[in-house]
Amino acid sequence: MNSHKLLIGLSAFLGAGAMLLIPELIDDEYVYHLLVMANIYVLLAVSLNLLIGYTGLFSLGHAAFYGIGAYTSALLATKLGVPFALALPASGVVTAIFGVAVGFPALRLQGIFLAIGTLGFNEIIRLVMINTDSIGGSSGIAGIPKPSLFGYSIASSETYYLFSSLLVIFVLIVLRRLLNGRPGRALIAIRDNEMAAKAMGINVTRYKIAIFGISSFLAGVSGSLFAYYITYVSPDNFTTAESFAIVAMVALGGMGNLFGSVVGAVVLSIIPEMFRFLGEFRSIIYGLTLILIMYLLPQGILGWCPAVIKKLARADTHVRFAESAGEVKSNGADSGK
Amino acid sequence: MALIQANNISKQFGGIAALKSINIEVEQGEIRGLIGPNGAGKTTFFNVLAGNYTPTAGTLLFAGSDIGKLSIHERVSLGIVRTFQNIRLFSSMTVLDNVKMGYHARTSSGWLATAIGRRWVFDEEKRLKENAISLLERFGIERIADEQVGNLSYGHQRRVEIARAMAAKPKLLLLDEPAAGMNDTEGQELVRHIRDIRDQGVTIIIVEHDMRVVMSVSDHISVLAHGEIIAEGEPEAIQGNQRVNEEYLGKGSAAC
Amino acid sequence: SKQETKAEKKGEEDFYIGVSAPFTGDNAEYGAQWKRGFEIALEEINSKGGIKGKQLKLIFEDSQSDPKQAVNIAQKFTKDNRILATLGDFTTPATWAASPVYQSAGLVQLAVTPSHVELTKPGDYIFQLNATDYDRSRWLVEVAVNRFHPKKVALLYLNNDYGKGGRDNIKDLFAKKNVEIVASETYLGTDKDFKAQITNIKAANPDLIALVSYYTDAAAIAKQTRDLGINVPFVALPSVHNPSLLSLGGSSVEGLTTLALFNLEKPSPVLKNFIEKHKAKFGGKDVDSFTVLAYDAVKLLANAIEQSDGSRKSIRDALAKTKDFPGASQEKITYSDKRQLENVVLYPIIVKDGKFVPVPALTN
Amino acid sequence: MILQQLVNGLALGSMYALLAVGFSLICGIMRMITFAHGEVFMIGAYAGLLSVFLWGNNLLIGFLIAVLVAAALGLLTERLAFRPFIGGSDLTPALITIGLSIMLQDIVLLAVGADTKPFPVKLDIFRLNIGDTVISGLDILVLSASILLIGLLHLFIYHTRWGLALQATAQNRDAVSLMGIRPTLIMAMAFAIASALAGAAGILVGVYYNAFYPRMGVIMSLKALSAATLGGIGNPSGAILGGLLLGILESLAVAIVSTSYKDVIAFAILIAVLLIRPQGLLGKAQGDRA
Amino acid sequence: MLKIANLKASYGKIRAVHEVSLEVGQGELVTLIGANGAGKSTTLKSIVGLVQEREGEIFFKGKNISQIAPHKALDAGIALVPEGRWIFPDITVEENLRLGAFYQSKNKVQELLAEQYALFPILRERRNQKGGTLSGGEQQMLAIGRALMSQPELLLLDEPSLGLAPILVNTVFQLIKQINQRGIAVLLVEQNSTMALGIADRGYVLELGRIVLAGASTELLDNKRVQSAYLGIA
Ligand SMILES: Nc1ncnc2c1ncn2[C@@H]1O[C@H](COP(=O)(O)OP(=O)(O)OP(=O)(O)O)[C@@H](O)[C@H]1O
Ligand SMILES: Nc1ncnc2c1ncn2[C@@H]1O[C@H](COP(=O)(O)OP(=O)(O)OP(=O)(O)O)[C@@H](O)[C@H]1O
Ligand SMILES: CC(C)C[C@H](N)C(=O)O
Ligand SMILES: [Mg+2]
Ligand SMILES: [Mg+2]
Repeated sequence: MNSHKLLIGLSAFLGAGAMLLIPELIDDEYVYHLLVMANIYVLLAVSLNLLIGYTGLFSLGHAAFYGIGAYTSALLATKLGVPFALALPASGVVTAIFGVAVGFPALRLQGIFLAIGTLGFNEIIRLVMINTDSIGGSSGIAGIPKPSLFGYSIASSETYYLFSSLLVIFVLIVLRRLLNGRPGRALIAIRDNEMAAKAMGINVTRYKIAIFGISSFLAGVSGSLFAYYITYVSPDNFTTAESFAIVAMVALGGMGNLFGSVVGAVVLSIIPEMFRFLGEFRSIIYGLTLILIMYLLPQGILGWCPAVIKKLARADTHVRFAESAGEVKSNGADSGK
Repeated sequence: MALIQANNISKQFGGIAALKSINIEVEQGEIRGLIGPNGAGKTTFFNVLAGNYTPTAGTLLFAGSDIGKLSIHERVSLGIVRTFQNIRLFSSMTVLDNVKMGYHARTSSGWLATAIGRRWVFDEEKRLKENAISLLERFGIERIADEQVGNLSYGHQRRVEIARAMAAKPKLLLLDEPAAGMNDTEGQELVRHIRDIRDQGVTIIIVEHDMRVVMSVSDHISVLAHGEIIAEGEPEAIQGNQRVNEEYLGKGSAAC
Repeated sequence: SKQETKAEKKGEEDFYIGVSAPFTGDNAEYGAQWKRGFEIALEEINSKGGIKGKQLKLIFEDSQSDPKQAVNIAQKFTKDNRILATLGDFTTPATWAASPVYQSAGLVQLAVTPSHVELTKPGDYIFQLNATDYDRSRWLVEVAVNRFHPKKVALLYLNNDYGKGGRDNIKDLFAKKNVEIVASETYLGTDKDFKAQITNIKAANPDLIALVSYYTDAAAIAKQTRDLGINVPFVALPSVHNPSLLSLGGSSVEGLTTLALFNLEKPSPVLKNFIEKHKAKFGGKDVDSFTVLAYDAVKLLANAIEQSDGSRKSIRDALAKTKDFPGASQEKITYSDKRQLENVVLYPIIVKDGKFVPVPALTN
Repeated sequence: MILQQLVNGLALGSMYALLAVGFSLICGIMRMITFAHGEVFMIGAYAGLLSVFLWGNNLLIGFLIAVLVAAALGLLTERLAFRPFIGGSDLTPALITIGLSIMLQDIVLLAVGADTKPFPVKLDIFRLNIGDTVISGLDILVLSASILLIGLLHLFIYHTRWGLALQATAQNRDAVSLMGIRPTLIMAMAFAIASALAGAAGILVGVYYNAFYPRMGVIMSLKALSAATLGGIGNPSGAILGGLLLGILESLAVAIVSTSYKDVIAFAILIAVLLIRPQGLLGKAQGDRA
Repeated sequence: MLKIANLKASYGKIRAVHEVSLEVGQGELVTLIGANGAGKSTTLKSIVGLVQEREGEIFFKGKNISQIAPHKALDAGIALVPEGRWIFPDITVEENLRLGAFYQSKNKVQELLAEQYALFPILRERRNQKGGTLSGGEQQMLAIGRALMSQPELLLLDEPSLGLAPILVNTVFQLIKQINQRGIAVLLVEQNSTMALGIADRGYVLELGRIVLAGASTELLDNKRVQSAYLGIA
C-alpha cells in the first residue's frame, strides 16, 4: 500500500514538475496557447468527471456552466471593472449558484432523462445569451482586459500557462484528497447503489447538490480563465457540441478516474490541432481516432496502465447510465428487489 | 418502554394490501424473529421501518419519538440500520471500502476538512480502516478485504452486507434473511454472531426462513401472513401454533 | 509540371497568406465558395509571374467557424513567419475571437464576408471587405421603398449577429421612411421549419417581407410562405444572392428582390474576366457574392504586398492606403480610416424566370 | 391563426416523432446510448435522394432504399459500437457513436459537398384550404406515415414475443440467453428497426423541406431525443406524443410568446415536464423496490 | 447424460473452479454441495456457457458442449435456474414465464402456463404484476416456473429454496423429486444440504474449486466431515 502511495506521489510530483518546467524548454506562443487551452479543458473534464464518473450523474450540459463562468467574468471585467483576482473566484461562485439550482431538479432525474434535461439547460443558456442584447447578444462580449494578478501582468500565453498550471495542480490535489476520503467514497456509493447509500446514512440529496455545486464552480472558474485569456466570449463557444467534447474527454480518460480526465482533456484538445495538416480530412480522422482509441483502450486511456495505478486512481469502468432505475445487472445478486 | 413501536401500520400497493394495520413492539436488547409465508409483508415492514416506504396509515415510534416523517438517512443516524433481502453492495468497491461506508454514518469528516487535509481527518481514516479490518475478522472474511465485492460468491456478499450494517453502529438492526445462501453449519455460526451483536446492546429484528436459525436466535417471534400478525410469542409456542404450522411451516416440518 | 517543381523548390521565397475559414461544420459550404474565388485569383496572379517574381500561396486552416478554433489558427498563423497576412473568418464571432491575437502580433486580418458594423473595432490590423450591415440595409430599404411603396413590412431574420445587425439597421431605416414594421420574427440557423414564424407574419398582414438570411433558408422561407398562401413580395439582403437560391426555391422565389455586390448589368472588365473564368473553370456555374468577395480579397492583399516592403507592418499600411482599387465586387475599393469600405455601391437585382436579373429601371 | 399553428406543429412534430421512436427503442427499451442516430437519418435521406436520381424519380424505390440503407447502417453501428463492448461502460459505445457521427457527416460532406440539395420531384399533390388555414398533402403524408409506422412498431413490441424478447434483453441480457434467445440478435434487430425508421424519417424530412445536407441530422436528432424523453422514452406511443407535443409547443411558442425564445420555451417545458414526471409523460416508473 | 471432465473455470485472473469432474446419469438427481465460494454456481454457469473462460470437457447426451454459447444450451436441452433468480423486473410475471417457452407453439405455451400456475398458485394471482415487484420468495417461484416452461431434459438448479418459506421449501423439494421422476435429470446446488441429500440419488462435495467427495446420498449424510461442515451437526 505504501509503495503504491509512493508511486502515485512520485508520478504526480514528476507530472507537476514537468508541467512547470515546460517554459524552460519551449519558446513558442502557439504551443503555450494550446497548453493553456488544455489546462482549461482539464478543469472542465475533471469537473464533469465528478458528476459523470464519480456520482453517476450523466450531465450533457457542462458547456453551459463553462459559459456562465465565462460570461460572469466578461461582464464583471467590462462593465464593473472588477479585477481578475476577484472575478475568477466570483465567476466560480456565480456558476456554482446556477449549478446548485440545476442540481435540485436533477435529483429527480436519472440516466438518459438527466442527460436530456441538462442538454436542454445548455441550449436554454446559449439561447438566452444569444437573445439578451444587454450581455452582448449573438455578437458576444469583446474587449475583456488582459488579466493581471497583484500587479503582475499574466497576459502572455506563457505566464498564463504557468498561472493556469498552478491552479490546475492545486485543484487536482484538493480533489484527490476529497475523492479518496469520505466524501469521494460517499459519491461512489451513490453511483453504485443509491438505495444502499441511503441505508448507510448518506444524505444523498446533500451530496448530489454539493457535487453539482463543486463541479459547476470548477467549470465556472474554467470559463473565467477562458474569458480572460481570449478576451472575447460569444454564445458560439458554449454549444452542446462543446458539452459533447467534454464528455468525450471524460470517457476517453476513464470514468471516475481523475488523472484519466487530465490525460483525456490534454489529448482531445491537442489532437485536433495536431491533425490540422490533414485539411478537410481532419474531422474524419479525428472521429476515427476516437473510435480506435476506444477499441484499443476500451477502459479509457488509463486502461493500459499498470493495475496498481488503476486501482489507486480508482478507475472504474463499469458504470451504466442507460438504466433509469433499478439494478438490472446480470450480476444476479442484485436484481429487482 | 419499547425501543420500536409500530402502531396500526398499513401499506397498500395499488390493489394489494401488503400490510394491514400491523402492531409490533420490540424491547431494547431483544432479538425479534419475524417470519411468515412468502409475500406476507415482512420485507415491506422493514421498508416501512427503514424509511424506504411511507406507510399508507399508522405511526412509528423509536425510543418514544415519532420517526414517521424522517428520511432514510436520518433514521440511520438515529441508529436504525438494515440489510437487504436482495443484496445491495457498492459493487465497484472493495470489501474493505464497503465496510468503511458503514462507518460513514458515524464519522464526521466533511468536504472542507477533507479538502484542507486536517490532521484528524487522517487519523479518523486510519482508525476507520483498523475498525473495518477487525470487523471483517470477526466475520471471518478478512482474507477477501481487498476483493471487489462484485466478484464475490453469494454467501460472501451476504456476510459483507451484514458487516457493513454492523459498521454503522446500529441501535436497531434489521436483518432481512441473513442466512439465505448459507448452509446449516454457516447458519449456526451466524446465530453466534447475532447473539454477539445483541450482547453489545443492539436490538435486532430478523426476517428469516431458516427455522433452525430463527428459532435458536430469537427471544420472541412474530408471524405475519397476508399482511397480518397471526401469532406472536416465544419460539416454542410459535412452533406449536396450529395456524403457523398450516400456513407457514407446513405440516410435519414443525420439528425442523 | 516542370514549372510547378521549380516553384516548389524556391518555396521559402514565396509569399504566403493564411486563410481561416469553415471547410467543415455548419458553414462548410461557404468555405467551399471562398475557395473557388481564391483559386481564380491565385492562378491569375501566379500565372503572370506572381508578385515581385515570387509566387503567392495560401495556407488553408479549417476553423469550422468555431471561435475557439479561429483563435488556435490565429496563434498558429502569427507564429508562422512565412505568413504575411490572413483572410477570415466567415462569421463575426469567429473573426472577433481571433482579432486580439492578430492585432497584438501585428498581422493583417482581412475579414472577407463579415458585415458587422463594428467589425474592425478591435484594432488597426483588422480590415473588412464586405459592405457593412448599415450600407447593405441602406441600399435595400431604398430599393424596397422605391419599388414597392410598402406601408407595412414584416421582417424575418436569422438569429445571429449577422441577422440582428441587418434587423436593427433595416428597422431604423424603414422607420425613417415612415414605414411600419408590423412583424419582426426570427429563426435559428439550424431551423428548417419556418411555418410558425410565417403564420405570425401572415396574421400581421404585411405588404412586403424583408429577409435577413442565407440563401438556403431564404429558399425554404419563400417556399413555405407561398405554401401558406401568402403572395406578398420579398426583399432580401445580398447574402441570398447565390444560384442555389434559384434551384432550391424554384417558382417561390420568383420576384424576390435583393442586391448584388457587383454590377451584373454593366460588368466592369475585372468582373467580366472573373465571371468568364469562373464559368470556364467550374462547369458553367454562376458566380455568387461570396466567391467574388474571396477573389477580391486575394487580389487586394496581393496588391498590398506588391506595394509593401514585405513586412507584415508595411503590408498593413499598404492595405490601409488602398484607394480606388478595381475589384470584381466594388468597382473602386477604398478603405476608410476605420478600414471599412468607402462609398459602397450595391446593385438591385430580382429573380425573374429563374434567373437573377438587374432590377428594371424604376418607374419613378 | 392558432389553428394554422397547430397544423404547423403537427407536421413538424410528426417528423420529430419518426426519429424519436428510434431513440425510444435504442435508448429507452434497449437502454443503450447512441449519438449516431441523426447520421443514420441523414444517410438514409441521401440514399433515397441518390436512388431517385439513379432510378428515374421513383418515389417508392427511393423510400425503400432509404429504409434499407439506414437499416444496414444501423446494423453496422450495432456491430461496431455496441456488440464488442457488452457488459462494459455505457460511455464506450457512446463515445464511439460520437466518433462515428463526426466521421459520417464529413464523409458525406466530402463526397457530395456541404451545400443543400433539393429534391428533384415536385410533390405538391394537393392543398386544403379551410378558412385561413392551409393543410398540404405533404403535411398529411408525414403525419400519417409517422402514426402508421410507429403504430406498427408498437404492435410489434407489445404484442409479439420478439418484442417481449427485446424488452427482456434490455433488462437482463444473460437471462435472455438462458431462455434460448441470442441477445446479440435481439440487439441487432432493435438497431435495424430503429434505423429503418430513421431512414424513413430522413427521406420524408428531406422531401418535406426540400433540403438534403450533411448536417441535417444534428438538430433533428437533438429534437427527436428530447421528444422521446418528453413522451417517455421506452414507449413508442410516447415518441408520438412527445414529438407532436414538441412540434406544437414550438409553433405555439412562436405564436404566443416570441420567436427568439422558441427553443428556450420548448426546452423549458421539457424540463418542467420531467420534473413533474421524471419518466416522461407516458413512461412507466421502473419497479425498484427495496 | 451429462459428463464433466476436468473442468476449470476462471473470471479474469481469478480461478473459481480448479478441477471438477462429475456425472449426471439419465433420469438421475444429483446434488452438489459446498461452502460459500466453493465454486458451485460457477460450475453450473460453466455448463451452460455463461462463464467465458473455461477449460475441460463437458458432454451432454454424448455431444461435446464444452464451448457452447449460452443461448444454445436450452436448445440442447439444458435449463438453468440461476442464483439470484434473474427475473426480468420490468415485464409482468406472465411475460416472464412466456419467455421461458419462447420457441413453443401458442397452444403449448398456454398448456405450460397452466401447469406452472397449478404448481405456484400465487403466480397466477400476481400474473399481471411486474416481476421486479414480487417478494423474494415469489421471484424464486417465478424463476423455477420459467425454467420449467422450457421443458428441459436436464435441469440445473442453483439454490432453488433460497428465500422460500419452509412450507414452500418442502413443496419445491417434492416438486424437484417429481420432475425428476418424470425423467428429467437434475443437478441441484443447495445450501439446505440435508434436504438436498434427502432427495438426491448421489452427491458431490465441492471445496475450493475441487471435488473432494462423491457418493450416494445416504453415504454422504453419514459422513462425519460432511455433517460437521455442511449439516450443522457438530
Ligand atoms: N412495489 C410493489 N408493488 C406492488 N406490489 C408489491 C410491491 N412491493 C411488494 N409488493 C407485494 O406485497 C407483498 C408483500 O411483499 P414483501 O416483499 O413484503 O413480502 P415478504 O414477506 O418479504 O416475502 P418473502 O418472504 O418472499 O421475501 C407481495 O405479495 C408483493 O408482491
Ligand atoms: N463474477 C465474478 N468475478 C470474479 N470472481 C468471481 C465471480 N463470481 C464468483 N467469483 C469467485 O469465484 C469463486 C466461486 O464462486 P461461486 O459463486 O461459484 O461460489 P458458490 O460455491 O456458488 O458460493 P455461494 O454458496 O456463496 O453461492 C469465489 O471465490 C468468487 O469470489
Ligand atoms: C452573409 C454574410 C455577409 C454575413 C457574414 N458571414 C457574417 O456573419 O457577418
Ligand atoms: Mg422479503
Ligand atoms: Mg453460488
